[in-house]
Amino acid sequence: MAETLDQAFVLLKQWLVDRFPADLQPLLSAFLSAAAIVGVFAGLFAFTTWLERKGLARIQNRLGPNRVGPYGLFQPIADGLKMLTKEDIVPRSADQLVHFLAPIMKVVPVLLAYAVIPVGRNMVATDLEAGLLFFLAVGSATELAVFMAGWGSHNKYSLLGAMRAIAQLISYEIPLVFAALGVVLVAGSLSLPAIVDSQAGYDWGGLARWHVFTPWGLAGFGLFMIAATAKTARSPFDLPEGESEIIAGHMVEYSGFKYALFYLGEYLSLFAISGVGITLFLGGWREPFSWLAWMPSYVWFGLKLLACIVGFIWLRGTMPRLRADQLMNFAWKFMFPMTLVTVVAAAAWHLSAGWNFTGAGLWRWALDAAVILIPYRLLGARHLAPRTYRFAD
Amino acid sequence: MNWIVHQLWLIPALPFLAAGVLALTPRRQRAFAARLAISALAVSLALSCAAFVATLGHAGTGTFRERVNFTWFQFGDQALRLGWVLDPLAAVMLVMVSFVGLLIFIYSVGYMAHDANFTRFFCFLALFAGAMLGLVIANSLLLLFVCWELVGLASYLLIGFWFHKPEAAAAAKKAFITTRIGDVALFLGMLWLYSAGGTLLFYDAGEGCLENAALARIAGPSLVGWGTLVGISLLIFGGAIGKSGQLPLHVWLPDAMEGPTPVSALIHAATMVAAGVFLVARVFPLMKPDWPSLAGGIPLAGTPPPDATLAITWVGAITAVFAALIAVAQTDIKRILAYSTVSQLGYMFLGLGVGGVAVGMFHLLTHACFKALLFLGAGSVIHGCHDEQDIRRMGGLRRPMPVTFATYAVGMMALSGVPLLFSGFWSKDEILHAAHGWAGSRIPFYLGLFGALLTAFYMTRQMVYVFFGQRRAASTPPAAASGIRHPASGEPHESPLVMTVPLAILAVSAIVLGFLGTPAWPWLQTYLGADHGGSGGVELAKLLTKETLWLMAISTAVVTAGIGLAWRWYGQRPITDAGTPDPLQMSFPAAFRWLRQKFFVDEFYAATVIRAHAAWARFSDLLDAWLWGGLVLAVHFLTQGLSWASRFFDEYVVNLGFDAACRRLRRDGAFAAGLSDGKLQNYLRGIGTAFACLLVLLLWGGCR
Amino acid sequence: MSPLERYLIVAALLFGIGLAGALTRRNAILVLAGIELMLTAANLNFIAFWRYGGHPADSGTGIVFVLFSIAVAAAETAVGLALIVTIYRHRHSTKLDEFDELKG
Amino acid sequence: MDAAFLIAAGLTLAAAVAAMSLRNLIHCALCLVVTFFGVAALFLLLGAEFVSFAQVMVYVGAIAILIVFATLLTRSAGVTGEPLAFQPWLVGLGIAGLVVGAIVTSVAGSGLLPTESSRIVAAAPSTRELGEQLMSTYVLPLEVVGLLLTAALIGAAVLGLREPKPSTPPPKP
Amino acid sequence: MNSLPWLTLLTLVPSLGGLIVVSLGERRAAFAPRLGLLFASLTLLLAILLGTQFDRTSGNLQFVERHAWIPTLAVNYHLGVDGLGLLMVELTTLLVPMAMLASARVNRRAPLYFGLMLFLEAGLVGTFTALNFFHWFLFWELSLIPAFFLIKLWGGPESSAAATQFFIYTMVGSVAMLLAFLALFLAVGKFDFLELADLSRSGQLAASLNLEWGGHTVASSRVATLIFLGVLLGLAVKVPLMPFHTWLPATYAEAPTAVTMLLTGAMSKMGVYGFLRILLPIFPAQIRALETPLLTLTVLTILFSAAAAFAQRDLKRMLAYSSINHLGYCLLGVFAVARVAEPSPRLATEQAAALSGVLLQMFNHGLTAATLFCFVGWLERRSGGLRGLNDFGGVRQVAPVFCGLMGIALFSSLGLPGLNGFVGEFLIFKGSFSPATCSTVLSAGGLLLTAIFLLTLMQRVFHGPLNPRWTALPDLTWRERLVVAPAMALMFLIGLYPHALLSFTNATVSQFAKSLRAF
Repeated sequence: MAETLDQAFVLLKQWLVDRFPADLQPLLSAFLSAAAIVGVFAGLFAFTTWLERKGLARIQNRLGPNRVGPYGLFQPIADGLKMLTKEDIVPRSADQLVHFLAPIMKVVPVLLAYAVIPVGRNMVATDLEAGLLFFLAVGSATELAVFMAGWGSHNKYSLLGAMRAIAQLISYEIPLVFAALGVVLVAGSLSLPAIVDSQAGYDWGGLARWHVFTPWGLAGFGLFMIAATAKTARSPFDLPEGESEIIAGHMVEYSGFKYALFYLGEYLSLFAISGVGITLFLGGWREPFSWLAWMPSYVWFGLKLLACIVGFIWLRGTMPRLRADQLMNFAWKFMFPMTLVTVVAAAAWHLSAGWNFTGAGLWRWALDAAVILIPYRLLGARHLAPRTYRFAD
Repeated sequence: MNWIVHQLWLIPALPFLAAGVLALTPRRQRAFAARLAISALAVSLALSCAAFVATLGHAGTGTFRERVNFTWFQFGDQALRLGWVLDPLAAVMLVMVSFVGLLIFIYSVGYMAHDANFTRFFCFLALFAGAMLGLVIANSLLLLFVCWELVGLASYLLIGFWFHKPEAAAAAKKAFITTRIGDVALFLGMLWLYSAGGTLLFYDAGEGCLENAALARIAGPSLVGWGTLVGISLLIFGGAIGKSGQLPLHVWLPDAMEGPTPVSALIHAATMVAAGVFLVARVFPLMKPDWPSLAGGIPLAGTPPPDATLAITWVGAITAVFAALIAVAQTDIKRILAYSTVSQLGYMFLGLGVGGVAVGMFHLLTHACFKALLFLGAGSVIHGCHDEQDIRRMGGLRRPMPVTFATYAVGMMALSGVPLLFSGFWSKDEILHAAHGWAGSRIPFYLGLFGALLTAFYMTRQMVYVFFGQRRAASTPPAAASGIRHPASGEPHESPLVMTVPLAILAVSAIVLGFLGTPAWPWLQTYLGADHGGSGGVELAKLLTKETLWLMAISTAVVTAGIGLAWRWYGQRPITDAGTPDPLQMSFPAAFRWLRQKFFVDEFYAATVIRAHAAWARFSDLLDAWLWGGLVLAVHFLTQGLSWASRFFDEYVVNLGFDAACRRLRRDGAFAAGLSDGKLQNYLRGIGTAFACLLVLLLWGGCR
Repeated sequence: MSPLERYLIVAALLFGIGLAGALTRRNAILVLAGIELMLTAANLNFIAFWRYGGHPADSGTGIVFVLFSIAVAAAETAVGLALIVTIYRHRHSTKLDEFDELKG
Repeated sequence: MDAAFLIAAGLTLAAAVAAMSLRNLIHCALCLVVTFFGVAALFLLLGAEFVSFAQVMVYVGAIAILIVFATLLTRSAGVTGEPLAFQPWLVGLGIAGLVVGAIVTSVAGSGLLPTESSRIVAAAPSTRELGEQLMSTYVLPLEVVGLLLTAALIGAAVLGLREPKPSTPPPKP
Repeated sequence: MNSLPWLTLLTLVPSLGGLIVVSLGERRAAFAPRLGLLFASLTLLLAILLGTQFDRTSGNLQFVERHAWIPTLAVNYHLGVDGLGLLMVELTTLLVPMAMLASARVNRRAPLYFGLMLFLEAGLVGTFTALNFFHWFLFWELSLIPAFFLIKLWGGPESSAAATQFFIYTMVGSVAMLLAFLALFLAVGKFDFLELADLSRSGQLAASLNLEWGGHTVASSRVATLIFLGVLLGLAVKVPLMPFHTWLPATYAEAPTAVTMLLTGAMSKMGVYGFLRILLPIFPAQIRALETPLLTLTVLTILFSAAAAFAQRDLKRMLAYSSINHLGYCLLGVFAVARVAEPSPRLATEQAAALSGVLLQMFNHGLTAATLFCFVGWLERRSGGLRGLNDFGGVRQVAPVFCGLMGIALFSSLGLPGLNGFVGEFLIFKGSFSPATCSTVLSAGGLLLTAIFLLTLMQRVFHGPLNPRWTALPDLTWRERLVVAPAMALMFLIGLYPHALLSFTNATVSQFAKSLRAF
């Protein structure tokens, strides 16, 4: 029963596909997956906008949306309608084509990225062997979209925002990749389903063998999530769109549906990167304890995703924005070396897997923690010392 | 096996333990220190007596010899074994050392009563006693060597006990280094023995190095092997020379008198210096191997080739006379005794060389008693005279110090060999008897006689100076810088009981001990395993053989002559003033100068050996500073020079030609340079064209 | 036309386009871009030969070579562009034909 | 298959032509991106999945962005009246044509290339095998490339540093 | 790898500790000594644990860690210890905390100082555990750098020159050794000591050293000799052997006391260790061929250094020469061992004795010399920088405990039975006597010379009338007594019960001797 429930969607899709002639079947299968992804995540997007507004309101001691529907639940629908009906304004001096293509360029790669994320047992659109690489490659197209938007709008703020954004995205892409590298090293594969499989099994009587439960995994997860926050330009790394400085950055000249597309793209990439983070460190769709195995895999994935989203919202509500030089220093002087260290720590963990003497587990833990904590202490002591102020000269 | 054999290790271990405890004892625990040391040695004495008794039953029936061997450590897959042995030789030494030692310990309580480092003193004494006892029971040359070095250390520490006196510090160093010269020889001998014989154990069920199997293995039936044996023996004897102050290395012993008097008595008269004699006695099978049994029936030369006893005899005889001569002219009460000790040790070696173990050991035992007695007496005198050591400033002490006088007189007569009653007579006579019968030469015998004459002479001289005549104290007593604090009284006084009682006991034993080895009842000789052909009972007839009587008569005459001569010169005309020159000096000024200056041996060494060593050191240092350091510098300069030359060559030879070529090249180059106009894309075009041309050429040029 | 030839010709054309750009454009950045195109064309050749022409024994050589090539291209672009930017700071121009200090 | 190839190749070539010929440098850069995507697609068609993704990541994610940045930093995006081409541009074009002609003729005329019938389908190595090869057979080149990249990183950073101003005394507060 | 990587940990702990201590910075400099000591003690603890886990019955290498590292260059990460390595590791880890305690009053840049100490320890431990030339050499050089800076920055007035001399000397030696090993690698393609030794034993090494030079074939034995000389130079400078020793007195005298303790206690052992680990197993034939000059140099080393020590007026220089002298005995043992070729059981005993003696002597000398330098350092501190032979006198009156304990160390140094020095020297001499009689007899003279200058030292410094300048010289404090207490205890322990130490090396020695004879 539980198994059927777990595989409900897989079976459903199989059943549907089997109705059609064999020639069409691959195409149809892909189409169905894509449709499911678009449908589910667009819905999630709508829900998340509501959740975010509600959550922020709670944090800021306000009420948030409360007029449309119960608890303002229909607010996203109202917003969507408003967006669609708004006038689509294109500045005269803008580069028309580029300006038009930018939002598309933003959304399409993000949707592509979902193709490799396993959202449940046997629930991945395509299992690419180099899936993680695919995800990262596709993710790098975002930068291009940002640039196109910024440059195409022919607006000073747009361009400034775009440049800031690109600098940030490139800088944080490296820690992101390196944080993921540790997992790849341990799992021995770039395929995301394989990475999920590498976290199968239980330790200490029922605790899942997720990577986050190791010293390097914990550090890697933290670093990955920080880098993800920066990659998706969310607070406290939301400099590219800092309202008080450069209005909305590269999106300043957009309105209506195009703006909505950007908005959609941002949230979708947030989900996607959270999904990858979950897959890499939190065991993907796997349950945390052996006695919870009865719940369907996609539910676990959804729960984790939701937890991540809530985390992001919480973060946004509590953290002030960074300064540009702090952002860069943080990326290059802390994140980058630390992610390198996690790779080393992961390697140490991997190499010490064969230990089998008494107390090996503890030793392994101590060693790995030492490999991480000592550089952390050193980096922290040097670079995060009391801040120095530099003035324009 | 007897229980005592197994527990024999306790005898040295107890004093060692006491020394260890005392090393950690605070300085003010004086009573505890004395009690601990004395009781430890007392128990050792009791055990020694038990051991002695254990050996007695077998006397005469063959040698009693029990040993316990154990593994000290392993190196590689080999084991190094040590052990201890109980035989008559060890047993009498044990009793002697612990007995004399105990008395001297007790005596020291009085003598050192006022010293600040009292505790330390007993610590060192106990260390010495332990090491000496360990030396005696050692069944391995290595263990013997270990203890040998440790007694050396104790001697060093005790000579330098008043280390604030520069002379004491220097004397301590001199003692250690001089004996170490001998020790190096002993060390090498030990190594040689080890590699030739494969073991250092003396007795090991037939496999020990003193037993015939090993000796045969070393010697082999050849003269080379015999040479090896003699070489080893001589090296070991070298160690004995150093420790026992024999001729070339005797210089340290008189200087060692800088130590406290009980130390002189114990270490530098009775026990440690005799360790050399004991060593030779212990390895006597090596020193005088049984030639026929080693030759293994192979007909070699009929008479055995010379062995190490030859050297021992001569060294002993010459030292005996040499040191006695020096003693004649000395004025320091302890130095006279020190030279006397050297001389008497020479007698012992002479005895060993000509007569074997028993003869030498007999004299060793008697000498230990009466020389300890003399030293302690001298200590009592010094004590009573407030640290005065110059005999010229004493005199007339027999009245204020009657006990000391009486006991000292016993000791003096024993040493001089006054006939019949005193032990020295019997033991010295035994030596002379053996020397007389020695096949090698008659000269050692005559030397021995001359030495006996001198001994009697200088001892009488000393007695007269110290106890007879009148007091000749200097107006100002010498500064009491030695750390000893006496109650301030100007007049000499008798020493306390704790000092005089040991004197008395020693005096008794100095007399009694002689009767253990008279020709009439050679108990000791039999006990030690010498073949005297006697039955073991008292045979007065032996005393009355013609030869014995004759020899006794000669030695009596000699002794009488010595005493008489000295009395004539010193006793009849009382010396009244400390500044009066010695009568002997007035008669033979040149000879006396030589004797007073100890034949200038120290000066000779200072001018040769010590200076050579200093020069060698200086040379080494300079070699470092100039030759090797200079070589480094030279390499440095060489490198610099080479680089300079290379630069010169480059600049003026190579470059000159190149310059010409370059000028031409530059002219040509200017034209070529015109072709490159700096426009990047022109170059690119060139490359592209060239590539296309090349391709065309390759495709159609027939380059298959 | 075999598949391999098709790819080779596409690569040749790509190379030619890159070359043409590098030869004709004045802007240094575009010249660099042309060079990138040429490199990419070469990479395409490698992959094509790996796919169709290769020896089965060394299954990864072509790919590995391309990976290295990509890395080298990245390094080259980074340094090249940095140079261009530096030159621009001094000369306020990116026209290649204006840089001819090195002429003989 | 054929259609896919034609689309990809056409897109690539067309975008390449555009990239090399457009006036606006930003447009050129964007077209370059399309070209790179096209090549990546060709790689995919050839079964080199890993290389394809790497191509996208490096060329699109890094190189194209760098080019765009450089364009903006050197202010060469603006369209000016100056001639775009290096004169005489026809010569350059001619040489390029010559090279292409030579290559194409040689490719088309070569008998050495494996034909379709004799083609060998190379067993595509998995990513893991690729990694293992990189770490064993090609470890030395890998190290060298790492070194090269480090050197390029440092070099580019040094070049990009603001040059120190000629020493002027610091302003007095 | 199925157990804890002890040896990696042993090098890792001090290196990490060094990093941490260095990063303390000036503001928290006060923690540096304590933290440094903590890490050094941790290492010592590890080393002791290592000793308890060590299988004494086996002469094989233990705790072996072996991973391929750079297969192209035949470089493996290969660690392991036998009795020899273990002994050295224990010695090093013992001396470092002692040296740290002895240098508690460093007031300039303490974090750097203690960090460098820890790095030095890591380098030393690494050298003593490495079995592949590549990282062995890495550690070998790595230990040089902290030592250089320690001498230069915290040393006496001439320390800069001394440090440079030290560095250049050892560097020249190292370069020679590196070249030699590269030549070896080119010939046989191996860097691993064990594999090289195997090749050497089977004769393949000699066979593959043929060299074509301009049409001439150079005999392989010549090439081998050349290579051997290169390695020898590197090791001889470190030990040092006679003509390469002039760096040592200056360096020891100028270095801060604690560093001198480590230099003499542990670093000089690297040379002898190299002789045992590299030269003897790989080049026995060459040693045998050059036996006479080598032994001559050794004897000269012993005699000259002992004599030169007597000529010194600076206590540290005196002890430095005494150090050379003592290591000369080690070399005597090593060369004597090499001379034994035929498998006679009698000579097997000699070999075992000499090898055991060399190992023991290494340990003993490290212990004793370090302790002595420690004492001299304390004396220097008490006298405000004076350490001339004639600057003192009668010190024993005011500082009896000091003199007593230092006296024990001095007597240990001159080889008094009952203390540790004797056993080692006895075994060396015992083992060398048969194979190299003449050299041994001459070297025995060194025993005498040693006694002379050490006793002179005692006479001038401890004894005689008290120099009025030092009436207020403080005696040893309890802290200082505790510092030397373990060393003192070990001196007595080894002197009385050498089995405690030899039991670790016996199996190694047997196996080593056997393999050498099998050559």
